[in-house]
Amino acid sequence: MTTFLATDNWYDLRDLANLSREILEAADKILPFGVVYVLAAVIGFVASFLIFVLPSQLFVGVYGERKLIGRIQSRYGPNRVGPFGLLQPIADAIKLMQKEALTPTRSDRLVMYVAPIFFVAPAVLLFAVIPFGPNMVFADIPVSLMYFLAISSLPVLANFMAGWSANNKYSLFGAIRIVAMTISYETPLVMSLLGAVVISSTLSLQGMVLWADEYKIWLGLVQPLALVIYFICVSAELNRTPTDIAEAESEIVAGYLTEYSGMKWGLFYGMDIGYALAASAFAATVFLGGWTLFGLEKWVPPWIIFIGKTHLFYALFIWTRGTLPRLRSDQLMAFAWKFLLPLALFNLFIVVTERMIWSEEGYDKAYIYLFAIFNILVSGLLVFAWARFNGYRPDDVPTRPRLVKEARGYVPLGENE
Amino acid sequence: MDGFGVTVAFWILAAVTLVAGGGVMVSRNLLHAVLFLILSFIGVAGFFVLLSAEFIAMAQVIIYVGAITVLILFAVLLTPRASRDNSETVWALPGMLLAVCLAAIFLFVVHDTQWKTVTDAPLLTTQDLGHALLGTWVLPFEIASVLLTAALVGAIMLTRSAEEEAEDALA
Amino acid sequence: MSVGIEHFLTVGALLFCLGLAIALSKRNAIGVLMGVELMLNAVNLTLITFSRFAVSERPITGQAFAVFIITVAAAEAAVALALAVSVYRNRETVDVDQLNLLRS
Amino acid sequence: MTGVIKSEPFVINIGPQHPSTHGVFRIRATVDGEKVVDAEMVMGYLHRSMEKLAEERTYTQNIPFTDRTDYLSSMSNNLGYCLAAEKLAGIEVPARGDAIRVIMAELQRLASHCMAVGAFANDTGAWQTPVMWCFREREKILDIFEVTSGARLTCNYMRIGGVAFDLRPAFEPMVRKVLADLPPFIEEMEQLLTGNEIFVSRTRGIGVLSPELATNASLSGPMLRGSGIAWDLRKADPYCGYEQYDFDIPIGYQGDSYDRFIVRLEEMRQSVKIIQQALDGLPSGPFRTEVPLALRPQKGEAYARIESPRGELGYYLVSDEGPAPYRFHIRPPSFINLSALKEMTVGGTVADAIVVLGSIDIVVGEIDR
Amino acid sequence: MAEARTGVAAVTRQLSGPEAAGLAETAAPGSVDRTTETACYLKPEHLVSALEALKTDPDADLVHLTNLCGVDFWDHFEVVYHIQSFDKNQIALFKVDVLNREDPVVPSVVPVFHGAWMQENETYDLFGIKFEGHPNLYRILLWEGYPGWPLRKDFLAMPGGLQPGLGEFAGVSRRQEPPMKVLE
Repeated sequence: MTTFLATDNWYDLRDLANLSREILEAADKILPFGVVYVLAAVIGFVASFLIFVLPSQLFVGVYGERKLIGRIQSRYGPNRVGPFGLLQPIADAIKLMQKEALTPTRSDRLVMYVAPIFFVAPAVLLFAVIPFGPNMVFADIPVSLMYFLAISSLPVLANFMAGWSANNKYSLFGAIRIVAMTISYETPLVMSLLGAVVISSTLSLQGMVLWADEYKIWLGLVQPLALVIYFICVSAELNRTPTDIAEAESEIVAGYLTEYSGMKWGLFYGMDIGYALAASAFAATVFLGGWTLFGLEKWVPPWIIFIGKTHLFYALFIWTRGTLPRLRSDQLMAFAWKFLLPLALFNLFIVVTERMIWSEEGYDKAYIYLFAIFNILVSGLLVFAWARFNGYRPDDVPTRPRLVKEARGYVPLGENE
Repeated sequence: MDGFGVTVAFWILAAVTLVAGGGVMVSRNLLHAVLFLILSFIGVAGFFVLLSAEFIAMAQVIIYVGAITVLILFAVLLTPRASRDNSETVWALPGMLLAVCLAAIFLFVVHDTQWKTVTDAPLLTTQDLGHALLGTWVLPFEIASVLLTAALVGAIMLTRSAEEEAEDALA
Repeated sequence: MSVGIEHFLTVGALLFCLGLAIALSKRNAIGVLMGVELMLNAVNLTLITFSRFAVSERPITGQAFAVFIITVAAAEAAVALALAVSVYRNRETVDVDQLNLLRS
Repeated sequence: MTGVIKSEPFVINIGPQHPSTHGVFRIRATVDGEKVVDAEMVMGYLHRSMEKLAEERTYTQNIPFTDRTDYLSSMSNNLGYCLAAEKLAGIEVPARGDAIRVIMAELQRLASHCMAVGAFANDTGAWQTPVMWCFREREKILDIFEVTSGARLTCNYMRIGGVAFDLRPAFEPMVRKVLADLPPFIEEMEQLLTGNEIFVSRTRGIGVLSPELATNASLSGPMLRGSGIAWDLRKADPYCGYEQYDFDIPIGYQGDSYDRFIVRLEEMRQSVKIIQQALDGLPSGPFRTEVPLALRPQKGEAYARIESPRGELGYYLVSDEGPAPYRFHIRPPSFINLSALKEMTVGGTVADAIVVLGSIDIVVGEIDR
Repeated sequence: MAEARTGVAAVTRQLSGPEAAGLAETAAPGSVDRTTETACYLKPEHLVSALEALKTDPDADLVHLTNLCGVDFWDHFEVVYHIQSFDKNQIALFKVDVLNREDPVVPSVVPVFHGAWMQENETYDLFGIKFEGHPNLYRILLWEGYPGWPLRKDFLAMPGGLQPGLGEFAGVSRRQEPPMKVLE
């Protein structure tokens, strides 16, 4: 992958992997066997913490979210701690650490303690396969897409453990809801990603980025329906607001987190943002071309492009959170099974057909643009047709009440003044 | 398979898998047993990675951990008044005896056989697996998909309540 | 220090026997199912081990069989749990030694 | 088959400390899974025995108490009580006083409905955004109250025989500004929520009240109108000269939560219309009749009622010629509107119960008094 | 619309006591106890049937139980019912005397008006008037076991003649003594 970069020199910060490799090679000569693995892990951790986690989780996930939602809600958002309130997330973290971590008397103490740990671990593991740059990927395994899906199916168990162990009815509600919802939404999610896999014929995330670079088109444009379905499904699995029935504040207080406090709650809260960032990074990689930007990555460090895309996608989560009301749990289930899954299947069918045509034409580049235009049109059509088929009639809903001049008791429907 | 890392990984995974499996056996709480089962599944997935079968490992995590255990949890929650103590029947002792005998036979076979092994791992990609599944084994593959569909329909039919059946009969 | 095929096969065998013991001894039908799942896992592990170590023309066959076993396990789990829930609805228990409708 | 054994119904306490009970109100719901099979109201956490306290205060001293019943519409509560006392003592209010009362009551309705609409949207899960938007508009109205009466929430502005002070010079421009700002805001709010498919699907067909049940359960206000009953005391039994103003009664279609919501939105538009007319025709002259401080009405009883934002707010006063009311009874609209809560929630899910509760628009201070 | 319903008055007609009594007599003969200028007193034993008849009677059409409350007159209680009609736009005031102060019992009107559920519970809670036939009579605002009935005039009355109520202004004669001593 050196074709992307002019040099392999350590000072070429367009790919931080160069610097890391130089350090490791130098260290390998002087340090005893095995320590270099630890060093690699430390360097990777520190680097990712400095360039990604700190800016993203604290200043986009917490501060940016609160600020942006504040603007949506016509208020200021945090502006007291530090310049422009930038230190607010840190102040929040300090406050959380000082709080008492309560455990209800009749709870299952062990499970309640283990649940946050079980929740945090997959969030860290998820970033291992995300390519930040041409060489900046910790584990470039050939099935990294599968890896991502597999790891992201783990936190639901932690959520369940949290909800079940607290011995609280609201928590149990939240636990059952999140388990049911994850089962429902995993299916259309995988189906939609299958479309991307079929068209790019790779299971590797790095491979998908390279595919996007080779054909100079984002998979999100070839697979618009898959992108939309992915976004909806992932926001459902991550409990973002239009679909946050598992911790629906106005219904079941805080769902599975009702009995958590202090830093145990803080771990859940922070890692919720972590998962959302991971999902955004995944979407940026698969659907938005990853670290490539049509040649710009040769001059701008690719990891900056990638992080920018991730944050842009994350802004979508914030936007929906600030705007949309919440669906009821049965509506959410029905939406997954009756709407998203058939659409994902239709999409898969179309993609497979396209792929067959494409392979017979010898993988001509022009075809992919044709497919993109076709898919965008057909996706819109499909969504409206299927909504219509499912009985969606927006015009039947009156937005204004009837108006009557005089008080006169019951006015039957149809008798209007 | 040589190498310090591989060896350490093997022993850690073996310990996790077997101890978690034992946890399923001895745990006095059904929910705890399920959690141990998850740990055991993850350990087996680790073995698959160690045996350079990444695809199977990921499938293991997605299907076993992500789907089957969740189903089991659901089943536990849907049977609220059944006993949750994960106790044994009267067949516990004979069953364990049988298991121990079987284990002895297996271990004898494993250690007594002269296995002809390759030293280097064969280069198996996901593509190969795809070709195998849709080439050589296409008939079993299709049968498996039919089986899955049948299981899906069967499970739905089994869990329908009488009310729903009555509603369908009316419709 | 190295690990070979025997090590993996031993783990697989032990896991299988553990699953067998659980499946034979547990009172709760869901517990029995967990034992069966463990056994299937052990079989999978053995298959993958052979696929990795055995001298073969097509070592991928082991992995292909593992895929089939995972499929069958998923189907089996779905049906068995549906059975358990269905039995619970009618008998209000999922204990296997209580299910003696044919005997009495 | 020995019959199907469903999952075990269990009791879940929605409240008293719950984000969506709008105060310390509690529903003891028996649920089967997510489905509510029984709902029981538990209230009284905020009971201050206002009716007893009022028997120990003079008629004028009681006015601040009425602020504290329905603290989201104190002007309306002042008005209702003053009307009852005036009816009991036979006091006429000058025309300017009536007009000021109408303006204040309608401004209060706007402020209260802002709160109701925002909180209702919040109950459906719109995370704080509608409620913040509504608060922005409500603040402007509260500013007017502050300029006029010196207080924002518990205004204590009405007096028996009129109002406490005359309007300030800053009053009219402020009201004009609010009147100019509000219609676009209501339009925006309507587009934001009624144009939202999720909101519509959460509220349509939820908590349906038939007109028969609405009548029989003594409901009033938007609850009654949402069920298609055209009944507004401002039209049916005009007080304070409401008969001079031109406005319409909005009524709903099928009596669900959505209808109650759009009825409230439309009432805000009508209120803007009323304030416009009242402000244009604001008469000059005295704003209050002089009333003795120690008012001693003749023996008798009086029941006066107004259309408060939540429904029919009645005050029943009995006098024994003493300086304090012999009996002081409030007919609290949101207390009585709750009597149909069980009928509306049972059969729905827990999430629906929250939406239904939000559509009733309760104020716990008024329920518990 | 207005032509179709000529009977609708522009202002709510407050029925006087005799008018209300006339309606009640035609709807349910023998149910009226006595009338005053504003109110019509119904006999407790005929209360439910009279209100039921008034609700269905097309002339009365009193369908909406607006207000229900109790009043303590030291020697007896009164339960007050304000009932209104939407179609006729009229409101009537009915009352029931509760003479037995030790064990006040009134028939419940919940079978007729569902809305009486809350208000009767409240009246029971604060006055201790039992509503016979109420499906679930409990202390709705106070807690079970609260000592006494707060809105009764003798609640918190001290032995020795201290009565609850407003103290007098200077120069005004003391309030008249209550008609009967309830507490010693």
